[in-house]
Amino acid sequence: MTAGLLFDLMMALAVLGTAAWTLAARTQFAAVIGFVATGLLLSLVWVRLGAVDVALTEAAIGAGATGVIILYVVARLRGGTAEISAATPSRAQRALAALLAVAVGGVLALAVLNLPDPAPSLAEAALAGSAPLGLGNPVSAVLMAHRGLDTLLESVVLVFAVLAVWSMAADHRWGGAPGPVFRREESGPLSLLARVLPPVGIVVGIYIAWVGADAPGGKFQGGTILAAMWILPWIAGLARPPSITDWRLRLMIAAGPLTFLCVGLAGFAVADGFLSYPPSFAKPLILLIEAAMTLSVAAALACLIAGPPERRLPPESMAADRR
Amino acid sequence: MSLLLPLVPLVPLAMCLALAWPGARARVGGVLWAAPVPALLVALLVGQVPPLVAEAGGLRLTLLLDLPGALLLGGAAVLWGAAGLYARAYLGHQPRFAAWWLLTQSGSLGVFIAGDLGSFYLAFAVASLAGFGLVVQDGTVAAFRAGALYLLLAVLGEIALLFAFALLAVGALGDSIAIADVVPPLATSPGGHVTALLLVLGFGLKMGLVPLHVWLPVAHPAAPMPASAVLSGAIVKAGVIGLVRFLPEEGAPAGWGSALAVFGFLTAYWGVVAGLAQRNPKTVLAYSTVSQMGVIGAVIGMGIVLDIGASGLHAAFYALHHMLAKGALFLGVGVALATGRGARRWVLPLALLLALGFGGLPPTGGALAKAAVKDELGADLVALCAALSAFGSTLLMLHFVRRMMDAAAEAPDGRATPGLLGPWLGLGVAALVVPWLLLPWVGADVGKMWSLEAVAPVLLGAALAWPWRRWADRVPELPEGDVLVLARRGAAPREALGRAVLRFETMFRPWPAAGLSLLAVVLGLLAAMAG
Amino acid sequence: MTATTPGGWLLVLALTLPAGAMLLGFVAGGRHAQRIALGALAIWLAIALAVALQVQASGAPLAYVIGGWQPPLGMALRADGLAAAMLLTGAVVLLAVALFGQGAYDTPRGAAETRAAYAFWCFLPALAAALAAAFLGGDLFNLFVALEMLTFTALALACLDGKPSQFKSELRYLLFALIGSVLYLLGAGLLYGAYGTLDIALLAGRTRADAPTMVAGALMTAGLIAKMALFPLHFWLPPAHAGAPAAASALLSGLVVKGAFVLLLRLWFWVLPAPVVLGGGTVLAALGATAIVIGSVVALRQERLKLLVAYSTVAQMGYLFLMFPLLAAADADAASRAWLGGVLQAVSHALAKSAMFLAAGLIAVSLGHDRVTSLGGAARVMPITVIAFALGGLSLMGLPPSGGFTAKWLLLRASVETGQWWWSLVILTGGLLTGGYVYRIVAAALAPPAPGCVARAVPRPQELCVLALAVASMLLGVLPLYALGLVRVGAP
Amino acid sequence: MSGTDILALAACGLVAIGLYGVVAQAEVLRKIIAFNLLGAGVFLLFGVVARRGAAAGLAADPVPQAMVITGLVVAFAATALALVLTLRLHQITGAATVAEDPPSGAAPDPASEP
Amino acid sequence: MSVVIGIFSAVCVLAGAFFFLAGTVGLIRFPDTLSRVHALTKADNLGLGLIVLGLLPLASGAGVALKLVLIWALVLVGGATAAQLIGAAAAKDER
Repeated sequence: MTAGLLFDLMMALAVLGTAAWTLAARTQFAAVIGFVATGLLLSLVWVRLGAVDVALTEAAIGAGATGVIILYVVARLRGGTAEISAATPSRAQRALAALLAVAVGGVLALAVLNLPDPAPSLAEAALAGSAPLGLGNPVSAVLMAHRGLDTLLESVVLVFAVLAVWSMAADHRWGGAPGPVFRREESGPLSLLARVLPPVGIVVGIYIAWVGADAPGGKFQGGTILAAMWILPWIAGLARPPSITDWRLRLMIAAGPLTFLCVGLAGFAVADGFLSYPPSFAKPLILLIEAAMTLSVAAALACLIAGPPERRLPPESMAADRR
Repeated sequence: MSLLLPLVPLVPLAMCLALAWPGARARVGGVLWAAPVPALLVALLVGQVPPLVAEAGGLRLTLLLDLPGALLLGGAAVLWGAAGLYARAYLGHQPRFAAWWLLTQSGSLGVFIAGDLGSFYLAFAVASLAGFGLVVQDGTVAAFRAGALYLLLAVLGEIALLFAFALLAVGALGDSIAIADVVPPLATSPGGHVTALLLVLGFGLKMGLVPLHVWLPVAHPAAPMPASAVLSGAIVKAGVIGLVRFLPEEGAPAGWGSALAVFGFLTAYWGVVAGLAQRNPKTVLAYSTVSQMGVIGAVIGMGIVLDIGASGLHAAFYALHHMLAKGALFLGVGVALATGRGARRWVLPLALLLALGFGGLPPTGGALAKAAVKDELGADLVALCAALSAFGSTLLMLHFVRRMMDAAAEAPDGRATPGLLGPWLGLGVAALVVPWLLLPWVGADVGKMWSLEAVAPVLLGAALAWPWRRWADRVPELPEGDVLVLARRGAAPREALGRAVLRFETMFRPWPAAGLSLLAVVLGLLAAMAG
Repeated sequence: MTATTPGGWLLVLALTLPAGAMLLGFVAGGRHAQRIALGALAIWLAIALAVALQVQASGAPLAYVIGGWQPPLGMALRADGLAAAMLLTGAVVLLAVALFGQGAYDTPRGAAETRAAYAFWCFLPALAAALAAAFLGGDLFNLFVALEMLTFTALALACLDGKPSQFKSELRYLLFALIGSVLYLLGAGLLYGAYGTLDIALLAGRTRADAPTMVAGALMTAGLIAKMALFPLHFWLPPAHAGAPAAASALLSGLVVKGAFVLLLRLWFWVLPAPVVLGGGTVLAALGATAIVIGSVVALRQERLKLLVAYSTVAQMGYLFLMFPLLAAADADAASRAWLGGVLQAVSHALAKSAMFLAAGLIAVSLGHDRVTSLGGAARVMPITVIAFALGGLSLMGLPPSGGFTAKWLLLRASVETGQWWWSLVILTGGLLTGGYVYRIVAAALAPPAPGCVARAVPRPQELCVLALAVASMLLGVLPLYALGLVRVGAP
Repeated sequence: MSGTDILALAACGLVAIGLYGVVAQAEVLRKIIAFNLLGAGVFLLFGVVARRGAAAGLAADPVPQAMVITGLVVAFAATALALVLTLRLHQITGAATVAEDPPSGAAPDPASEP
Repeated sequence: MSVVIGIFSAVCVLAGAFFFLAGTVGLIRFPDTLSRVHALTKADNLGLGLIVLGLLPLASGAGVALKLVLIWALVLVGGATAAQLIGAAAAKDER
C-alpha cells in the first residue's frame, strides 16, 4: 500500500513540476513540450485512478491532438517581443495573481478533502443500466445511453467548432481546402511515414473505436487516431484535403450527430421516446451511431487541426480532389 | 353614462390612428376641432357621470369626473377645439402635425379624468412626450434645441413621478391603485416626505415652478401659434390637476403646504421679473404662464396650510380662466402678426381687456378668478403677496401688449382670415364670460372683486406700465430660460466626475486586472457565502 | 422522481429541431442553409409558443425524461415558466434577426456560397439549439455543454465580418468565457462529488451549507458572471459586442448573455442552500448596482453609438442581479415580485436591446459612421428606425408602458417592501442615467442634418423588423398581469 | 491520507497553476496552454471524484468518467478555436497578445459593415 | 520455469528503464539539438524494446504479444521519423 502511495506522490509531484515548468519555460516551444509531457503523465495518473477510458482519451486528445495543434501554431508565430513585454503584467500584479491563485487552489483543496465519505456514487446504477444494452463497458453505456444527450450535444459542438474555424477564413479563400499549403516531398522521412503509417494506423483506430463497446476505447479515441492518419498525407504533401464547400466532407463531419439525432428521434416510434433504444436492437443501433461518430470525429478533428482554408484550389481540381 | 368617460381620451386617439389611412387623412385634418367635443360634453354633465371602474388583468382602472376635474376638462376642451380650428387656418392641413396634436390632446384631456395611478401616469406621459412633436413642428434648429430641452425635462419629470407613484402604491393598503386609496396614507407614511418631494418635482416641472421652469419659456415660443396656445394653456394644467389630486389638504405631509406656497409666490414674482426683460411677445406670454402657475401653486399650498377643503376647486377655477385667456392671447399674437398695423384696431381692445384681466380688473373673468381664491390668498401677509403678484401681472401683461404691437408694426399689413379671427374671438369672449357662467358652482364672493385691495394693484400696474415702456428697452434682454445658464456652468464638475468614473472603469479593462478581479470575485463570494 | 409530462415531447423538439436544421444547413450550404434556417426558426417560434401555452395552461413545469432513464443516472429536460418565457423571447428575437439578416446575408439564386452568409445561416439555428439546451437543461453538466455551445456560437457570430480589429476583442472574449466555463465545470465536479448527482431537481433542497457546496457555488457563480459581463468582469463585452455586425450584436447582447443568467438562477435558487444564498446575494447585488451606475456613466460618455449601446448592456445586466437579495428575503410576496421583475427585466432587455443594436446598425449603414455627435438627419431619413431606438430606450429607462417599466417597478417595489430600500435608489439613479444617454442619441438623431451629410435610405423591411422588436418590448408592459403569471410557474 | 487524496491535491495544484498562468502570462499562446493545464486540473478532480465513487466492482464511477471524456473533446474544440483565432490575429496584425490597443483611433469603425 | 521467466522479465524491464533514464539525462544535459535527439531516440527505442521484450513472456496470449510488438514497431517508426525531421530542422537552422 505504501508503494502505491509513494507512486501517487511521485506522480503528483511530477505532474505539478512539469506543469510549473511549462509556465516558466523560456520559449513557447519548450512550453508546448512541457504541456505534452504533463498530459502524458496525466494519462498515467488516470490509469492510477482506474479510468482507462479517460487515460486513452487524455493521451489521444488532451495531450496528443492538443499538443500537435498548439505546436503547429507555435511554429507559425513570429516575433513581437516588444509587444509581449509591454503586455506582461507588473511584478506586483504577478505576485497578487500567484497569491489569489494559491488561495483559490487552497479553498478548493479544503473543499475536496471535505467531500463526504463514503462518497455518493452512481457506479452500481450505471452497471445495472448498461446490462440491458449489451454493453460491457459502463462508460460507453453512460456516454451512449444514460447521458446520451451530452454526447449528442458534444458531437454537435464539434460541428459548431469546425464551422467557427472555417468562418475565420479570409473571404476570398472560401471554397479552398482546410489548412495551409504543404510542399510535396517525394522522398524523406515524413513522406515515408505518411506512406507507411496510415494502413496500420487506420486499422488501430478502427479497432479502438470498435472495442469501445466492451473495453476501454471508443469513438473519440479511435477517431483521433484516424484523424491523425488522414492529416499525415496532407502534411507530407502527398494528398490534398477536400474543399470545405465539398458536401461530402461536410456530410462526413455531420454524419455522426445526424445519425445520433435520427436514431434518437426514431426512439419515439420504435421505443419509449427520444434517445431510448428498443431492447433487442440496442447494441446494433449503438454500434451504428458509434461508427458514424467515429467517422465524424475523425473528419472534424482533422479539420480543426488543419485550420481554416489558406489556399484556393483551382476549380477543376475541386471535384477530383477526393482521397 | 359613465361609458362616456373613456371617449374623452379615445376619440382623439382614434382620430390619430385614423390618420394612418391615407384616405381618411384629409377628412380627419378637416375636423381636428371636433376631437375634444366628447370631453366638453362630459364636462357639462358633471355630477351625473358616475365613476367608471374597469378590471383588466388584476389591475383596476378608474375614470372619474369631479368638479375640479370637470372645470379643467371643459376649459381644456374649449381651448383644444378653438386652437384646432385656428390651426387649420394657420398651418393648413399637415398630417404629421395632426398626429402629434391628437396624441397630445388625448393625454392632456385624459389626465383630468384619470382616477388611478396607472391611467393617470399613462395620460400624463402621453401628454408630456407627445408634446415634443408640437414643439419641434417648425423644424428649425431653434425648435429642435427647444424640443430637446423639453424632452429632457419631461422625461426627468416622468421619472420623478414614476418613483413617487411606486412609493404611493407600496404605501397603500391592499392592492388598490386608485388615487383615492393611495393618497390618504401619505401624510402618515414614513416615506411621505420623499414621496411629496418627488410629486412636487414631477408636477412642478410640468407647471414650471421656479427653478424647474426653464423649459417653458424656451419651448412654448418655439412651437407654432396654436400649439403654443395649448402648451401654455392646457398641457401645463396636467401639473395643476396632479397637485390637486395628489396633495389634497388632508393628505399632504406636514410642511409641504407652506413650502409649496413659498415656491408658488417666488415663481409668480420671478416670472414677472424675467418676463419684463423679454422682447419676443410669445416669450413674455410664456413667462406670464410661469407667473400664473406660481399663483396656482401658492393657492394649493395655502389651501393645505389653512386646511380649506375647496381649495382644489378654487385652483381649478383660477386655472380655467388662465387656460382660456392665455390661449386667446397666444392666438391673438398670430392674428396681430397676420394683420400688421391693422392690429391696432382689431386686436388691441380684446388683448388689453384680457391682459388687465390677469391683474384682476373687474368685471373680467380674471377678476372673478382672483376673487375665487380669496379664501386662500386673502389674509395678512399672504394678501399682500397676492396683491404684489397681481400688480406684477398687470405690468407684465401690459408689457406683453406693447411687445405684441411692436411686432405687429413690423409685420406686413394684411387681413386676418375668418379661420383665425373666429377661434380667437370666441376664446377671448369665453375667457371673459365663462367664469361668470360657472360662478354658481364655485361660489366666489363677487363683491370682493370690486374692493380696493383687488383693484389697486391693477391701477398701480397700469400706471407704471407707461414709464416701463421707456425703460424696457434699456434693460438687457434676459436669455430665454434664465437660470439655464447656471446649469450650464455646473457642467464642469459634472464633466470631472464623469471622467473620474471613466478612469475607474478603465482600470478594469486590461487582461491582468480582469483576471485578478475574477479570482477576487471567487474568494469574495465564498467569504460572503460563508457569512 | 421526475416523470415525463404531457407535452414533454415539445421540449425534445425545441432542442432537436434547430440542432438538426443547423446540421442540414451545414451540409447543404449556400441558399439552402438560408431557407432551412428561416423555416426552422419559424417552426421553432411555434414550438416555443406551444411550450409557453402548455406551461401556462397546466400551471406546472413540463418535463421530459430522456430515453426513459431517470435521473440521477439519466437526465431530464424541464420547462418551467422561466424557461418557457426565455425560450419564447429567444424565438422572437432570433426570428426577427433572421428576417433582418436577409438584407445583408442573402444568397441569391445561382450565386456562389459566401463565407459570411454561410456562417450566419448556420449559426442562427445553432444559437437556437444552444439557447434551448441552456434554458431547458435539467442537468448541471449538460448545461456546461450548452454554455460552450453558446460561447462558440457567439464567437463565430461576432467574427462574421472578418474584420481584423474584431479578432483581438473576440479572442479576449473567448479566453475569458472559456475560463468562466472551466470554473463552472470545476464547481459542478465538486457538487457531483458531494451529492452524486447533477440533476437540478434532485439537488434542490438536498444541498448542505458545507465547504464543498460553498466553494462550488462561488466558483460556478464567478464563472457565470464572467460570461454575463457583470462589473468588474465586463471588460470583454463592449468591444466584442460593439465591433460585431449589427445582427450579431443584437443576438449577443440580447440573448447570449441571458443563457448564463438562467443558469445562475438555477444554481442560486434551486441548487444552493438558503443560508449560502442569503450571504452571497448581497455581494451580487452590490456588484450589479456598481455595474448599473458605472456602466451607465461610461455609456453616457461614449462617442460611438454602438459602444454606447454595448455599455448600456453592461449597465442593464446589473439590474438582473438586484433580484438576488430580494428573493432571499422572508417576505414571500416581495420575493415573488422580485422574481417576476428580474425575469421580466431579462426578457424586456433582450427585446429592447436587440432592437437598439439593429437600429444602431442601420443608422451606421445609412450615415456611413456612428459618431454620436453627428447623427443629425437620421430621424428624417429613417424615422422608423429612430422611433424603434427610442422605444427600446424607453424600455431600458423603465418608462411606462414598456416592459422595462413593469420589471423595474416590481424590483423597486420588492426592494422597498423587503426594507432594502437602498437598491431602489440605484434603480432610480440608473433610470436617470439611462434617460441621459438615450436622450443624447435621440436628440442628436432628431437634429437637422449637418451640411454635407449624405444619408442613404435603408430598406423598409429591415426597419420594420427593428420596429417589431421595439414594439414587442413595449407590449410586454401592457400585457395583462395574468399573462405574466407564466413566469411564476415553478418559481423557487 | 490516501493516494486519491494526494491526487486530489495535485488536481488543486494544477488548477492554481493554470489560474496563475491565464492571468499572469502575456502571450496568448501561453494563456491557451495555461487554460489547458487548468482544464486538466478540473478533469483530474472529476477523476478523483470518480475514484472515490468506486463501487460495485468498478474501479471508478463511470458517470464522471463519461463527463470527462465529453469535457476533453469540448476543451479540445475550444482550444482549436482559440488557436485559430490567435493565428489569424497574428497573420493580420502581427499581435501575439490580447493587450488592449491604445485608445486613440483604435475604435472599430463599423461604417463598412453590412 | 516461471522463476526464470520472472527474472528475465525483471532484468529486461529494469534495463529498459535504465536506458530511458539515460536518454532523459542526455536530453537535459547535452548541449545541442542533434546530440539531444541522438540521446533520446536511441535510448528510447532500445529502452522500449527491452521493456516490450521483458513483457512478452508475461503476455496472456498471442494477440496481446502481437499488440506489444506492434506498439514497439510504431514507436520505432514514429521516433525515427521525428528524429529525422528535428535533425533536418536543426541542420537548416544552423546553416
